[in-house]
Amino acid sequence: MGNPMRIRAVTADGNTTVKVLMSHPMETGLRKDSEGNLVPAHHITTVTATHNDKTVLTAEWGAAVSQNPFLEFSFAGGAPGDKVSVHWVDNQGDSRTDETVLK
Amino acid sequence: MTMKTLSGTLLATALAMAASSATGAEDDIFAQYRAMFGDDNPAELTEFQGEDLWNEVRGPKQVSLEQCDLGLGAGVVEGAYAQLPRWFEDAGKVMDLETRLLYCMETVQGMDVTELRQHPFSEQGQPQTDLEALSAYIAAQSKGMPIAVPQDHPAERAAFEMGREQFNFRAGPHDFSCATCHGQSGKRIRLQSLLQLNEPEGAKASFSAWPAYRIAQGAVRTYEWRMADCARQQRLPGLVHGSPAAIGLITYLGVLANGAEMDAPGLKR
Amino acid sequence: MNMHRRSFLTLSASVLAVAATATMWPLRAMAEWVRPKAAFEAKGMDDTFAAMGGTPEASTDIDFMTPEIAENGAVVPVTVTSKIPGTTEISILVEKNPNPLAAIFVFPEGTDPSVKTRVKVAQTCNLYAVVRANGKLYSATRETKVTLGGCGG
Amino acid sequence: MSLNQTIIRGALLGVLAATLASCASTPEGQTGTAQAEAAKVDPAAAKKAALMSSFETSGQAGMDRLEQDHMQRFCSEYEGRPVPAEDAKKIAADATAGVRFPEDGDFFGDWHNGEWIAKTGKGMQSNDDPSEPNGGNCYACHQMADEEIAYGTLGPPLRHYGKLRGTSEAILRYTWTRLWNSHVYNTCSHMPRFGASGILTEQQLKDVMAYLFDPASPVNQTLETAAMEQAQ
Repeated sequence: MGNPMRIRAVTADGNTTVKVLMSHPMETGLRKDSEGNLVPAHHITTVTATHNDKTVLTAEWGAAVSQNPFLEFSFAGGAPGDKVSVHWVDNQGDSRTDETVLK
Repeated sequence: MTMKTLSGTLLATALAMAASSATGAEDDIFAQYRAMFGDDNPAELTEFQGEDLWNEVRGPKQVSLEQCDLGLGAGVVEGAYAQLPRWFEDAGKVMDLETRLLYCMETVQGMDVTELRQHPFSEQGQPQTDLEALSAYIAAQSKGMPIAVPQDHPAERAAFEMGREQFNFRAGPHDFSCATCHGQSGKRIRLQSLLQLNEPEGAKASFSAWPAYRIAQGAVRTYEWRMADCARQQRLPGLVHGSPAAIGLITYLGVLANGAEMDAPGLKR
Repeated sequence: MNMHRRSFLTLSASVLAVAATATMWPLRAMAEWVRPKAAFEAKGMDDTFAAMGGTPEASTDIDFMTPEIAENGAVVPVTVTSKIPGTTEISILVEKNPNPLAAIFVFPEGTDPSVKTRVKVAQTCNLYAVVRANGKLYSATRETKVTLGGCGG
Repeated sequence: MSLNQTIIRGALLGVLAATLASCASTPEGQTGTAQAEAAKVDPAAAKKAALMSSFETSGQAGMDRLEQDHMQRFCSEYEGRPVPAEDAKKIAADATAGVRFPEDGDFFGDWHNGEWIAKTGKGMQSNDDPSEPNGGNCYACHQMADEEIAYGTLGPPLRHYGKLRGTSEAILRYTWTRLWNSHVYNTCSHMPRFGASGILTEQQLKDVMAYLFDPASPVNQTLETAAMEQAQ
């Protein structure tokens, strides 16, 4: 189970902007540690964002997304009390879901 | 948890750009790069960890750090970082945040911090140390507050003086001191703009931004780390965490920075 | 995990509408999500484009923002907004990375075809924003310089 | 330690005998109450003790690196201030006496190696491998070849260095001396004493000289020329 994400969602003029910071090493598999051993690839592969039960974004990622990834997108709608949830899965089978409630 | 609005973000970006031109860095070719980050700083993830650690009941004495006095009374974190380093009567010395946190983990929680004191900073790719996470959280609780590093106690003034001397101390095979790179304004090393740290403007920009998320390392680094890594690049032996020279330098920079608003954790190359 | 599965099915249903025009593309090929593995593993721009279904046509209707010069290639902010009607996907490619394809974003109905993220850029090179709209590929290109910022030690 | 440093250190003993004597008698690494005791006895000793307790040997960076020679001590004191003429003269004289020119009289090595030295910032840091050659990190402070845009501005620009100055014996000796020990010309210069302090070997200094003077070196080309030649 990964570390918690930071999700901010702000609704203005009928549109909701979502910003997500995820805690993940995003190792490419090409980096060597201090002993000179290759650090195995470890990166998020799929991200899904939902607004209440509707999918509002899906992303497929390689290892070239930066460490501790940042993602910003926006969708139509959003009302106070609505849930915005973000879920990721990585190549080592780890996953994480966090959510925020619109104000 | 505070929810920042998008207009707040835009304002912050505009302010960051204004600030960079105010410091005479209009020609700073990284201004556009930095502005694109807005205020979305991965350091926030570390702040969260630090907040949990601060509140968590830990150690042989099974208490949280809410019993820890960071200078403004037990458990007071708001504004504490902006007034450190300072003299602590109970410890009988001048301490910066990191030294104080280790002291509290040891005395309040009864934890063995020998290992953490030896290795206060995380290795590349490894999770942040407790000290880094706590520092990020505590520093963030001074956001927007004026830096007010005290010079009341004689030991605080002595620390400032030691820091000032250390700043100019040329040694090692390359004859470097802090002043070699940070004694003039408007200079850069490679493409990196250098702050003049022996006068208020540069010291303010530096002190207010640390701890900071270091992009190169994908991790939050503390002000003690900044001092130690400069010492490494000066070709000096290892700067001991919490040592008189380290606390001295931080006191020196903090006092010069007095009056500036804290804005840490920052975002650095 | 239930929520996860449900959202994937919703997505699959929404993209099925355009499946007929892009049978080569795995995302549209099945009722269940399939990661376009070959595109992520491809080396060089030509092979990557081939794995994505063809060479995109240059378009001025893509707002693509990257810094001209990056202080650190490990984190390069990118912003892409597509003004091409019917945009369903935006991909970000970094020409000289070991595998150019960095990320694909899929936009269901109701989500703005716009995304902001941060990618690794191994060396000075072109970055591509590739948009899929109505089964066709469009692209915008920008160069980002990656330099040594600090003391070099 | 180089011969030059030994000489300077000898001179220092004469000038600052009293201070040094008290420092030398202070055991390294005093802490706590011992420090407080020392403070009562001698503030200089206390200062020294605080300094020594603030550092620890790390990799190749030993505690001996905290021992300042005369120039270091003097220039630390006068940082950001004009240096008294008399002292400046003495530092320059000491520096001049220590300069060693190439034994075979040849100032030039391989500019390709010189380029590597100019661009490499590693060397002599606690985490550097001492078996690897040291870099000179010229680009940290100086503009040199057009093609390298990541240059610093702490030192003067050296673009077209040889092209602008020619290769007279005088300019070669001047440049070699600058690299060897910049304090010959500029007391309390911030530039490392690459020769005098043994940062670069004689061969490496020759390579840097070639990088600065060789007409084929990128330092002496304009970017258009370089691009045209590459195309041919």
